[in-house]
Amino acid sequence: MMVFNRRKFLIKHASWMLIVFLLLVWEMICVGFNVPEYLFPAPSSVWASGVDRWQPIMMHAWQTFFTTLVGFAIAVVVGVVLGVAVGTYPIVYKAFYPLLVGFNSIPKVAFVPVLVVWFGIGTVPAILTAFLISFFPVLVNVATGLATLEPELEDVLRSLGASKLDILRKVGLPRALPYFFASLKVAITLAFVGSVISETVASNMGIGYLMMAASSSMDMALVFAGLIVIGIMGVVMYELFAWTEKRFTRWANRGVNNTAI
Amino acid sequence: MMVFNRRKFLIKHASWMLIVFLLLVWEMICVGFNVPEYLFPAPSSVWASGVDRWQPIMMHAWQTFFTTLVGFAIAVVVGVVLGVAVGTYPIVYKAFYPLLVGFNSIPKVAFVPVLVVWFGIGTVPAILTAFLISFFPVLVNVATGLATLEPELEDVLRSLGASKLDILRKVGLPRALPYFFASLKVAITLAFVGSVISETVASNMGIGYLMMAASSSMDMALVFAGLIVIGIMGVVMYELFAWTEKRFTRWANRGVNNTAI
Amino acid sequence: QASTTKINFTLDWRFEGPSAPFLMALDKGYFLQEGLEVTIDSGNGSAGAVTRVATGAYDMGFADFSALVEYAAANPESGMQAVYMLYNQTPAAVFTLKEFNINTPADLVGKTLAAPVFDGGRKAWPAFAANNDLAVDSVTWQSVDPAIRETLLARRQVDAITGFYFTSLLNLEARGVSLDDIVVMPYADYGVALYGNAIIASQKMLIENPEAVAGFNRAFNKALIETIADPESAVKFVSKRDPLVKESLELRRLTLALDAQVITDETRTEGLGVVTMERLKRSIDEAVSSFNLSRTPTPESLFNMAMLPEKSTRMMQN
Amino acid sequence: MVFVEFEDVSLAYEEGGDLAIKDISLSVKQNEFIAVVGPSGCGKSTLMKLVSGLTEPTSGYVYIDGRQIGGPQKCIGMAFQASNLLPWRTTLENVMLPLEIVQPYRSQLRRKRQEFEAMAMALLERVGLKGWEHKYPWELSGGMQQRASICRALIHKPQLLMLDEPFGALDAFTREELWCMLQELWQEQPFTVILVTHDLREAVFLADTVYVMSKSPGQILVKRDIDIERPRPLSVTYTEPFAAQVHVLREHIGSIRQS
Amino acid sequence: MVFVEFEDVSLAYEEGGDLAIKDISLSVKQNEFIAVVGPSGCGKSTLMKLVSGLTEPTSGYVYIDGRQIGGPQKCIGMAFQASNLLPWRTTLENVMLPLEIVQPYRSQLRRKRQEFEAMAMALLERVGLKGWEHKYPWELSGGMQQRASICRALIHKPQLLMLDEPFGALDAFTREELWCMLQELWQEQPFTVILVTHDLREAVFLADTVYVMSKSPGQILVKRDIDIERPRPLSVTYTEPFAAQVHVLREHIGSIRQS
Ligand SMILES: Nc1ncnc2c1ncn2[C@@H]1O[C@H](COP(=O)(O)OP(=O)(O)OP(=O)(O)O)[C@@H](O)[C@H]1O
Ligand SMILES: Nc1ncnc2c1ncn2[C@@H]1O[C@H](COP(=O)(O)OP(=O)(O)OP(=O)(O)O)[C@@H](O)[C@H]1O
Ligand SMILES: [Mg+2]
Ligand SMILES: [Mg+2]
Repeated sequence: MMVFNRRKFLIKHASWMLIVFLLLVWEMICVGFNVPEYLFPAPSSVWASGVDRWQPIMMHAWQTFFTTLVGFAIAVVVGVVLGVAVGTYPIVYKAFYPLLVGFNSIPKVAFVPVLVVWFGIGTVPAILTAFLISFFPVLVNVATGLATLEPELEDVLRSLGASKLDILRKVGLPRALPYFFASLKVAITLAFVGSVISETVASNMGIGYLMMAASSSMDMALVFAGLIVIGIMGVVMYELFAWTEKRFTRWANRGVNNTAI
Repeated sequence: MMVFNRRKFLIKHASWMLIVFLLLVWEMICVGFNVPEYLFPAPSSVWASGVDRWQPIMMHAWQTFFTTLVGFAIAVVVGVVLGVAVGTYPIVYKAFYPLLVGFNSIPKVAFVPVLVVWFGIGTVPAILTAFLISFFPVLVNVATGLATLEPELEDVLRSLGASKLDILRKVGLPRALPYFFASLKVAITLAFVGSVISETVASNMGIGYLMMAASSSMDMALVFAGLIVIGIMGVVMYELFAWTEKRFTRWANRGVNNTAI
Repeated sequence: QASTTKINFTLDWRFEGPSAPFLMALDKGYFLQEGLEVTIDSGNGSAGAVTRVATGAYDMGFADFSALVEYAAANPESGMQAVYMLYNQTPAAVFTLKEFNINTPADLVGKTLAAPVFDGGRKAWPAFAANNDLAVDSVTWQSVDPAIRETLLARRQVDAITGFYFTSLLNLEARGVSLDDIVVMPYADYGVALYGNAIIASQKMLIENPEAVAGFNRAFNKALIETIADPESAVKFVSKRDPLVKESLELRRLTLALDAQVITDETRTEGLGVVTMERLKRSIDEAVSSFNLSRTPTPESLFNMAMLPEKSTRMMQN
Repeated sequence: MVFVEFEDVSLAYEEGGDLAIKDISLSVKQNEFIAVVGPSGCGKSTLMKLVSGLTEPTSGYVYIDGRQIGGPQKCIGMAFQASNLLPWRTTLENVMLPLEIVQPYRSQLRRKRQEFEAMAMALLERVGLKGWEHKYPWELSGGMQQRASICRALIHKPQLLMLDEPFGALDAFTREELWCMLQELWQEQPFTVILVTHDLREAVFLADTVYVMSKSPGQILVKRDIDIERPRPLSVTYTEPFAAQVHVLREHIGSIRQS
Repeated sequence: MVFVEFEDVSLAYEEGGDLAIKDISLSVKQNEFIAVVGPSGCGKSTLMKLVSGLTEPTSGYVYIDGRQIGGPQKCIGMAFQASNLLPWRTTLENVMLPLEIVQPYRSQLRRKRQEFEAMAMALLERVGLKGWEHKYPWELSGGMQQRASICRALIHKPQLLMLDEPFGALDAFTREELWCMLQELWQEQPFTVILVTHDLREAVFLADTVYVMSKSPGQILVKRDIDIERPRPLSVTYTEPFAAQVHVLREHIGSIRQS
């Protein structure tokens, strides 16, 4: 019983302990090898800098969070719609998929200047960049989830004379949910990357701008504080998805140890 | 019969026709709205520029292709290994997943300077960036594929007294293959993005460098030629995966119209 | 006030010390007094600023004059013009370390220099080389992001770098290189005639509302004079706009820029913001040959003297 | 009044491959109860798929209610051989599925959800699944899953009910109870039934007509009318005429195996 | 020589929830052939899972060969109620699966692949699947899948064979053929068998001992030895003693339903 509880305790708190451990290692490396601050600041100085500039960091973080969420929301909608189209219609699959893959191999940062010309600098290009960078994983996973639907389950609905749309709603999408949630985890991280990158290129606001400004005033600790804030926001969003996933895909995760997912 | 063939024909050639169509639209918009070349060059001038600079483009493209493939290969290996760990051990899942999500929300371009200082300018940072940016989708999808394994199938192996490793090899991984292939499509595009971005930051070679050089001399047609070469390489890699996928996951795609996948 | 004119203005880079006069003019209402409603956005390099103004996304901007030359050579009918030359000399410079024993341009032969491909200093290297009797290909270039070139020099991974005088000097200092160890070869001191950054205005603005452009210049000029007189208080407008900046650092950047780029023999006699047509022509020629341009724009087409404020208002009090 | 009609239907799963069923012609009258028996792999499930329009014949025609089938039909209730319950729905939700798809229930679902749920619960209780309504399919035993899937086929009172070995995983007593239930439902409000089974007693007890299929490729070998009068109580299964019918069918199937 | 032993075993799938089986004690001798019968949902499949170590009892102990079970066992062949063939493997590859896992076959697989494949082919032929070896499971009919899954349980000659309603989807004749095949195999080289079935004739024909389970939560109600002498030809099923045994069991199960 004792052992069992310890294992549960470990699993529950593993995340924190690992973070603390990694921070310690990082600090030790920085101090031990005398890594110069302008290259890779130690966590302690990152922390100091973060506390020091708490207010502006929060303001910029809020901006980034907002743009990311909007871009991500658009990406999810567009990704699901295109994913459904690609996963359902062979002709769409054949016609669009290669193009989409080609398009997604291109760094989105190349489009930011064009977006700026059309929409000015600031929020809109950041939202669009976040969208452009993050819809593809959703699309691919939804399409794959639909394409790998067991025909037996589809037949259940087909035998009822259900329309294509009904089949999609009642079996296609539920079956694709595990795929969808997996893609959300990837997409949200990419959305953050997208909005931050756009902000570094064209914005007066947001963590991306903060990082550029900090690095041009050679304040690497602040740059890293910005990075860490982004990371934390990513984790928060992830936890949200993990929680939703747990509710919606229990059937798919029934095989795994309860503690796992 | 006639109709059937036309449909098949359409599906087969949809991709090319769409590309030609899009190029035409693009050309027409550029010419019609008089979009200035330095903002968004027309396909004709991109083509001219590409033909003109064929040799240097090919050289740089080859460099990018190589770094991308190496980075991508590492990413696939690391992604699968970590994905297996995350999908199999609840403690790894709890401990590492949030951290990984946080890490992946950070633009990898922020690490390039550090990589450059450690590994010098050129190929190694590009490979590492491609790796860092592209392992995460593989990890997430493999982990999800394993976590959603039907316990019934697992039981088949467990009843034979199979070891965890055996179960993984004989059911876990085959069952996760559709997930894996979906992630490859995302990962390869990210790998291209990663190496190109790293090249724009610090390299004397590769399409990323070419684009920076071209844009610094305001030769946007060449920049776009570079982008398109990247896109084409992405499509080539995608076709490779699609072909492999077709061979390996026929069982999962059995429901879909033959022509689809 | 009857009606105000809206002006979108883009800087060449982020809010730093040298943007103080712009922000001061905005904050103190000098633009408003001229009937202008100005918004100022940070930028992403001179080329980007030129493109932004060229496409009409912005009405006016602050960019390297050479970038304008390059742009005008490729797009003769764009009609964009510089209207106020803030940096009388190009801020580009070669930086190296004392310990490398590089003291004259001739010592650079065979060395490795790091800079982004779009760096002003790197692009103008042929002019520098020509003025100092070096072959253009006598050095090896290493392409890096602006953020790491000073790091590479500080870690002795390259022999020299090119960069803007006031930026690279401070960056090197922040990487623990003491001022005494640094050798600087400003392009301007080695015969390069290139002008530096100027305020540019779009053709549309210049044709439809030249009065607004002139008003912008007047307001800016007023702020610049005050900035030169009292940089300490001027830099406060930067930190007010962007709380992230370190005031002390930006103050140094500002004074470095003012001392080296703004206050020169030419501006002392001719006044701030102005160019001399003879040097402008040389500057354009140098840019054209350095950048390998196919056309040589005329000086008159690129700089609009008519927009400058009264000369008396442009003279610095000593 | 022919309801389902097969006209020289053949089907090969792979283009140019072996035939799964070959030249089948049969007709089912409205409200007739037919049973199909035959050796394993002879094409009984394939026949079901053809009726429901899930697959198209390679040659020949299938008509339902006089119209040629060009895709899935709207008036059908089908219990598959594998129960095919949707794993993300509870048993009750699985049973309710047809009501979400088929008219007129579909458009009434919002208003009458309570009523429909009660209907589904009553049906589940009849097959002995009271108390399991809110369990997921993977929490049910094999026989329970099968019973839930029968409920799903019945809930929307289809004109044509198709049952593919619906009682295979049930013990003899549960099975007989469900026979009686099915017969009652059918007599209360008649509909057409096609039943695939391996249990000859089941076929004889329930059906008006029994078709015997040959080994693969499946053909109809024998059509046999069961003239035992209705309603048939369970006790009829112990009577002589019943045993005789079963025996005849058994002989037929036995002779197929020899050939 | 007891091989499998249950000691007061109970199991609840959810912690603190309803018991699926309750206080089961039984022992199976080495090379004994037992059959378990009982109403649908009474816990027969659960019992199988406990023997094979796929689930752990909530209380009580299960021993195999004298050792307490602490996880999946290595000497077992199991045919699941749903055939659970791996969809990415052909029928032959599915049948070969145990040889890739279980020693000593595993280490010999490289050298003797040809031989093992021939073994698997022979077994498939015996259950009537010749010609289907290279088809995927989803290209087989329900009964064919079930037969393939029986082959998978047998291929590695396990010490303990567990069959969960293995013949449910087969027609009477195929079923009887497989009865005989199983009996032959068992007599050639004896092993322990636990068979779950709903067919009382099957239980009586094959088993040494038949256990009757109660309604959920499953308990052992009756243990009945079948003393018909071996080998039992198919014709024995028409004899009086056989019919009597079946009848008794039927009565028992019938009485369970009343209660
Ligand atoms: N999806 C499929 N692809 C290819 N062949 C198939 C497919 N489904 C069935 N078959 C083949 O068609 C034939 C008939 O199969 P069917 O499932 O109709 O048999 P059945 O009469 O229902 O058998 P059972 O009683 O075992 O369920 C078999 O030979 C089978 O292998
Ligand atoms: N995975 C599970 N989770 C929760 N409950 C389960 C699970 N599997 C079975 N049960 C429950 O345990 C009880 C016994 O199920 P089991 O599958 O052992 O029945 P069975 O005797 O095999 O029935 P059948 O003859 O219908 O196959 C049932 O009430 C069932 O609902
Ligand atoms: Mg069948
Ligand atoms: Mg069972």
